[in-house]
Amino acid sequence: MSGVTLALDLLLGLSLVWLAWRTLASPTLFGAIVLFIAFGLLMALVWARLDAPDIALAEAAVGAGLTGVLLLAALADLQQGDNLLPVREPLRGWLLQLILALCALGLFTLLTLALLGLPSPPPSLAGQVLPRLDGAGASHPVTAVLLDFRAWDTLLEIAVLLLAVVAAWSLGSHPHPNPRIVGSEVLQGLVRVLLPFAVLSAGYLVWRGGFAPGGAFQAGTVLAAAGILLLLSGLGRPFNGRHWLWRALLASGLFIFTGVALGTLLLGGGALDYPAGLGYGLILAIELGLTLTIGLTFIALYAGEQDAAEERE
Amino acid sequence: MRISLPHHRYVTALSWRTLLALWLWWILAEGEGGGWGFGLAFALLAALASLPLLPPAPWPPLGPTLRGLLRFIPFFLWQSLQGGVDVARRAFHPRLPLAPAIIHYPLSLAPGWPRIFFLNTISLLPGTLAVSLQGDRVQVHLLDGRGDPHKALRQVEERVADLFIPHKHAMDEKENG
Amino acid sequence: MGDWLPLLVILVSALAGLAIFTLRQQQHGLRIGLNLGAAVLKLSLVGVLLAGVYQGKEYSFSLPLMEGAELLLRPDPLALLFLTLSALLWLVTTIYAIGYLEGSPHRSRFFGFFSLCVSATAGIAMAGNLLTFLIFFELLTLTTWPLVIHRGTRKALHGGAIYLAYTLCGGALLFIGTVWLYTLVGPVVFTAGGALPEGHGLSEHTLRWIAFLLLAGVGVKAALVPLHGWLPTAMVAPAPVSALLHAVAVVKAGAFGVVRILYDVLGIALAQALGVTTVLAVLAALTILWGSLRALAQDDIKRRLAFSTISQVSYITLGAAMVGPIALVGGLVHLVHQGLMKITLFFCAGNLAETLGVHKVSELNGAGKRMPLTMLAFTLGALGMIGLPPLAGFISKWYLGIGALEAGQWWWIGVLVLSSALNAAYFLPAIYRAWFRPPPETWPEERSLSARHETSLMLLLPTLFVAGASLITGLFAASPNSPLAWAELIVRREYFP
Amino acid sequence: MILALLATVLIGAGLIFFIAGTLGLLRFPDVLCRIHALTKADNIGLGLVAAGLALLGGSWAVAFKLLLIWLLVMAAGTTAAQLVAGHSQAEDER
Amino acid sequence: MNPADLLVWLVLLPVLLAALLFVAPEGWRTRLGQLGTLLCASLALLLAWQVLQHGPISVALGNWQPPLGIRLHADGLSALMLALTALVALPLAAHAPAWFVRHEAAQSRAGAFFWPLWMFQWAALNLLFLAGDLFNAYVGLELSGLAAVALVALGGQRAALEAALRYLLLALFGSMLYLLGVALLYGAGGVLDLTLLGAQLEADHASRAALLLITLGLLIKTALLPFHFWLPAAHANAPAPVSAILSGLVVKASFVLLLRIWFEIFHPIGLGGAGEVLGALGIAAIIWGSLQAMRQERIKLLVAWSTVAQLGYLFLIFALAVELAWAGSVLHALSHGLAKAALFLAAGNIVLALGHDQIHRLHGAAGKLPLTFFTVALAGVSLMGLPPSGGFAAKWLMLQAAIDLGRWPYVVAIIGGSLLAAGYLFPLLRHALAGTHDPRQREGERLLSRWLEFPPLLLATLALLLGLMALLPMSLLSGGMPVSLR
Amino acid sequence: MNTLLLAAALLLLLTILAGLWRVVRGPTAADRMLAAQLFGTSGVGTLLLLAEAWQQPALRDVALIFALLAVLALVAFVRLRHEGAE
Amino acid sequence: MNMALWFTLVGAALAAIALHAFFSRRHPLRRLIALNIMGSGIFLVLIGLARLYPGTLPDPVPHAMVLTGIVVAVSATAFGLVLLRRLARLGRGET
Repeated sequence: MSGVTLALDLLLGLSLVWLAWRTLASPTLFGAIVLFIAFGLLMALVWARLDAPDIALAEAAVGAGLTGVLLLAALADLQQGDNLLPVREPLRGWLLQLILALCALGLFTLLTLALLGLPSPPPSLAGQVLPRLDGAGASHPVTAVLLDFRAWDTLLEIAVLLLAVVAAWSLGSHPHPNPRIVGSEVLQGLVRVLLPFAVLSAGYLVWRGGFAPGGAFQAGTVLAAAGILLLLSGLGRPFNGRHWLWRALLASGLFIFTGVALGTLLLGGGALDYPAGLGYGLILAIELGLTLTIGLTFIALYAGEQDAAEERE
Repeated sequence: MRISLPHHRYVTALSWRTLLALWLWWILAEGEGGGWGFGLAFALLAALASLPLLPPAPWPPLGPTLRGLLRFIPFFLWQSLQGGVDVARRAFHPRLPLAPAIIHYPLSLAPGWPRIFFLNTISLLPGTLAVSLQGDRVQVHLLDGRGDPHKALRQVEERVADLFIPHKHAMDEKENG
Repeated sequence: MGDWLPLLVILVSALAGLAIFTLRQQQHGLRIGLNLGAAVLKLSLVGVLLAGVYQGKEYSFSLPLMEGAELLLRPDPLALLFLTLSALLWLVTTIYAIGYLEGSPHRSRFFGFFSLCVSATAGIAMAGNLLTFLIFFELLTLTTWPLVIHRGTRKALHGGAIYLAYTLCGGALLFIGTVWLYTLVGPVVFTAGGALPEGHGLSEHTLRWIAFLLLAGVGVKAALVPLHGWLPTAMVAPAPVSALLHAVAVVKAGAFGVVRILYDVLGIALAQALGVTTVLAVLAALTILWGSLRALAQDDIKRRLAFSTISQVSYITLGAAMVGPIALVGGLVHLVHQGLMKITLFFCAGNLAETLGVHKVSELNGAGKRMPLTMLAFTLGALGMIGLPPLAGFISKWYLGIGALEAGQWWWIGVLVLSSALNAAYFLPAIYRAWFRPPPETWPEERSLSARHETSLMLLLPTLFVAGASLITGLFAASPNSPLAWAELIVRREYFP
Repeated sequence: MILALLATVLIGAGLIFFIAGTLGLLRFPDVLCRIHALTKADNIGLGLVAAGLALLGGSWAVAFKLLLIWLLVMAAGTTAAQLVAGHSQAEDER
Repeated sequence: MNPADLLVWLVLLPVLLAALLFVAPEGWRTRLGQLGTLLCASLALLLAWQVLQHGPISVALGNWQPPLGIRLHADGLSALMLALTALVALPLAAHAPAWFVRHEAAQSRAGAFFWPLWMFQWAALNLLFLAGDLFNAYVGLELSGLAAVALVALGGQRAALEAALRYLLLALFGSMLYLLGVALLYGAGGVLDLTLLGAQLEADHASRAALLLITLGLLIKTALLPFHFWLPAAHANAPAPVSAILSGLVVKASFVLLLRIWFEIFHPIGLGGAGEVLGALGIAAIIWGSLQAMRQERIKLLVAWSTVAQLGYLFLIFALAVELAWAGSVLHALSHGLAKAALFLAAGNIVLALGHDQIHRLHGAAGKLPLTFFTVALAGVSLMGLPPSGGFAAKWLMLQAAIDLGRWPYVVAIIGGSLLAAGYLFPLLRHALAGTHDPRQREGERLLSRWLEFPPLLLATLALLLGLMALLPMSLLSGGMPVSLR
Repeated sequence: MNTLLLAAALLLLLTILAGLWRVVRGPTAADRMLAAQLFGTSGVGTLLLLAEAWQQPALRDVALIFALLAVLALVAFVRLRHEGAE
Repeated sequence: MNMALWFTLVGAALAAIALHAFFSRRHPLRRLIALNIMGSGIFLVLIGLARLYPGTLPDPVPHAMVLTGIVVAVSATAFGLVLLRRLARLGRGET
């Protein structure tokens, strides 16, 4: 048992490092992206190994799926014709290379020393979380931390998410790169079946998040993946950001979350101090709003605001 | 002749699909109780989402018939197992017995789901891989072009056509006419 | 907070300046009104202050800025000596400048800064502690710089850059010295006999450094050799500005600062003990001689006057550094006298330049015939500078000489005599040319500014006024209301508090 | 016990197919052949492993879930195989 | 309203406004943004007043007390920085719409998107000033960084986008280092709350490594000398109102965080010579930034390099770790915030009015834009640290600290920095003052609207007045002085 | 049984890594794209095995997401690659 | 050696490799990837530390932190990529 586990751990760790190295050293951008996606998938296995299924879920959705698609979309745009993106040669000069290598080595040594010197067992907040789960709105510890004990972080994280969309749209429209219509029939057939199932899975993940690994983020990502597939297969069109309703939907998660925070504040309980008994319901409402927002956000980040004019073209 | 109002058709499809989705929900939840309200809501949502994507045909509500499916599944499983064994045999073989070839196979199946089913199926069967669809001809890649691929493909096409009864009739008419 | 009067004196010209900025070029009347109104108002306020202080009243205004650092305005007799001079000369110079700048661009800007500059000078005069002094000292730099480069020519810009480089560095030294002293002993409030508390426990070494920093800081503005380099190049400014720099504000602020630091910060006894006064006196003497020598070599009138200023202002420093009441009286009274005489000379130079286009000594031939009143004023000023009795300059030099003897440092008399001889050597040829040489057929660039008078009245009257003043202060030096009497009052406080 | 044995056999068989798939991926001469290997062998491999695990899972729901996942992978896999094949073909023809 | 609620409102209100502004039709955004600015600014000033009256205020979010929950904490430092942000925001709300309307190079959408982005930035700044939790601060840093990059990109031209991209990469890299440091600190201390961490941390490998990483990360964001290279391009190519925000406020946020982390967590356990290094880097930044500023030919680049130099002053506190220097440093942050915002807005006005910002082509521009150049001069006075500005008061305090400690190189650096600042600011004024009046312009004609000219003037005046009212911020500060400095 | 399942997972991981060699090597873009396919099936298999071995039902959900998202990556590969790339 | 500790060290190695790549490779796309890998390394350190906690369940606080971190990282990456695409389009003369 322990021998196999040990081998598994060693293999996972070493292959992770190897893959990271290959990814970053890949001679072509496309190769780097492909390997990065593989890296994300391997990461998910490592999270599973480290008893972090929530993160494994998130990594499977993001690292393996979304980031990859976003990177590929960017690559597609970059490689259309010759663009003048500032690409300089790799760092030249042995001295600079040496300094850089020393820096990297230094970071590794620093971290190793620090990590090996940590107190054992390390101090932690786990002892604080677990006894308070009864008073929290969710029985899954990670969800309780995310949406109750440290809900403030999550609220701001959603703000970051919306900010990313606002920021992306402020640059002007970026229609998703024209997909090539190869084998669309087969693909469309798949998407037609997959999409309803993705909606169902998203719901399942949200529901599950209340008491077990899962949650709004993973669910939202699944929705986003479904939406992007819809775009890629040519079945759907990007939404029109000029319409306020779309923007309102994009911001809905943040509205609900801030609404809850300010509502609890105005009711005199202190921000995000859920009234007794309402915790679960409020968290659920927040999670549903977040799922929608996250899903739409990533779609919007993939294929940005479409101008009405471009729509007509 | 059965007269069906469009909205009636949709309501029926929605109900069936919601039920199906609820069953899937139960599967996803690994049989755990609770969350049925939630499940119902999302099952309904999923069913709703499916309506524009898979517009309910007049009859039957799902493309393949149940009878067709029951006949098709064992065939499919057996064939794909064979496909796996075939590939595994070639992969393990020290001399790599391969003779790749590409053929163009004229399709007689109706466009839409029958063709999609066909393409997906042959991609899992021994030695064949659908590469692209060009009009009514499908480009098929063969691991070993030495047999009679057309015969095997014709067999599969018939099996798939069996799945879709109305379409089969359409095909028969086409052949007869 | 305390009394608002000192603050009001500063604000009058500051607010007037800010208001003038907003005026458009054509709002001529309003600008003149504001200018003169503010100048008159300020002069009268100063008059009230003067009367009050004369009666022994003490005014004080304070505004805490930081912990242990406050803005303190406390006009003492020494402050009023300088304040009165600057307020009076501001009025005169304003009138002169209105005439001088007739029709030139950016007048609103010019007069705005002009007023601000006088505010800063008033602040320097009334500063009650070292921090306040520093603040206004720096403000003076800032507000005079735009005036120096006002003409916008390449030369003007160059002069401005040099002016800034010198004065900002000086300000920086003063800044360090000030902070150092504040750090060591807390607020440095100007006190007769020295501001350092009893038993401050500072080493001589530290004190010498601080003294060096402070004196070098003010020394730049006082144009002490070797810190004088900015002054001749700053000559390119319009004549009223030169008058302001040389007679009213900048160099005076420097010389005034030397007196303040020697007497009210370090205390003269300590300064002497540290050897600071000796060094200062030697430097002053060198400056006096060197300035005169350089002046001798200049043909450009304003440049000649500039070097003369370098030399003359150091009389004040010398008087302060000789360590003796009588010498100090000489120095202080020279603050006023030099101001009056030098402003006369600059006004005259301005008149000549504006009316005849004469810029050089060699072009002065027969100027006395063309512009008798201007040249009369010039002669009065120049003779005063040389130290001819009974003109103002003589009084100063007399006191300085007696002071040297009293302090047992007779050798300074040699310096004085030599300097007077040099003064004569560079002023007399000009006077000679103006009165005794025939005028040329055409003047370099003659303009008719007035049909009836030799030049515009706005230029002529202020010139005559200051010339008269320098004559009167000399003639009536013994009267109880003369600058001399006031200087004696100050010295009595310093030496016999 | 028999169940466990059966499961072991199924999983073991599945693994063999996985190995075959990878071997094919490494050994086969061109892209299209490699796609054959990966798609078919791995699909069967996963199906067998899932079947083995379904026996161990001890609940119908889990078994169905495994089946669902397998079907999902299979549908995705065949679609993907055709897409990649089509893509590779298109690149070759240029 | 409960004073503790103010802290929450100060973060949530701008967030909510940002979302609303994003959703609102573009035509409504300016009015809504201005209204929102008024609200947020009043709240900030109200909080500052409350802190002045009653001392520091803390709130535990969701009523979960630290170590489990997250704490927001408003002490004197927070109150001052919040007030600074509000004071910059108010004139900006008047200036920015007018500027974007007139600026042709910025696309029309830039004006519309400015508001939501700026509100996000404001929320992030407020959060960073109030953060009592290390990880919460990380989220704040990311919020601030992303908003800042997007704001830079509003410039729209190639140079702006390139600068934005570079800024983004480095900002993210900085956040990564910071997060790594936080991870190590959590491993070593098991808590994320600043105060609690400070109480229980020991000087072991992990905490030293954490200090190093966090400091490096925040230095990149604050653009201290060797990490300054992203700043000039980003700040100079952004639209003027954005430059004002970035130079005046954003870089201060990471600095304030650094201050807190150093003096509340690490100072008690002793730092060895680390502070000296930062101080020396600060000196180097003053010198190098000023020298570069002197060499620039564009006003906005000059001003941006000046930011590099002025930021150097902030870091002297790490070497002169005494109360006076602390006060001086904070005062400098305040006065620089106001003056730099004024200067960038004025530079933007110059670009609008003249169509360029080449210093050598300014001939007599002061005649055309007297108010704008008066603003430049006033702001310059504060940057040079000349009396009676806020910059002067700050330098006074820093000098006192340096002299008190006998650190003469720092004395020279502080004073030398002023002179160097004069070396790049006066030539700018000189070009503007020199030269003759343009006859084509009618006397008294306004090239710029009042909405463009008065807001920067107000800011510059505030920077100047700060020197006369330095007691107010100092009395606020004395309440929140870190224990390690007292 | 657990050890067996873990060993199986280990083996699957090894096949994945071996397959990655092809991904790194190429030579064609299509070869690289197969990475997603490889993980889509072998990765899911590994996760399912681990879920059973460690009794973590959540890992089956991870596998589900794997399956869903691996398609996305692959589709994106194919659809977003333009002529002339690489 | 403890399993969790091993993975924290792997995280450290990832961070170091990514640091090297971030500065030695110049293409913005690569640098974004490097940042993401660095992020993964950091998250690994955090989760490893969480797993070091001696209990039946790992410490959930770092888990929550990492989830937040992932969202933030992906948002930033997505925005960076949009910026990159915008720049590329600008380079081609499109608007």
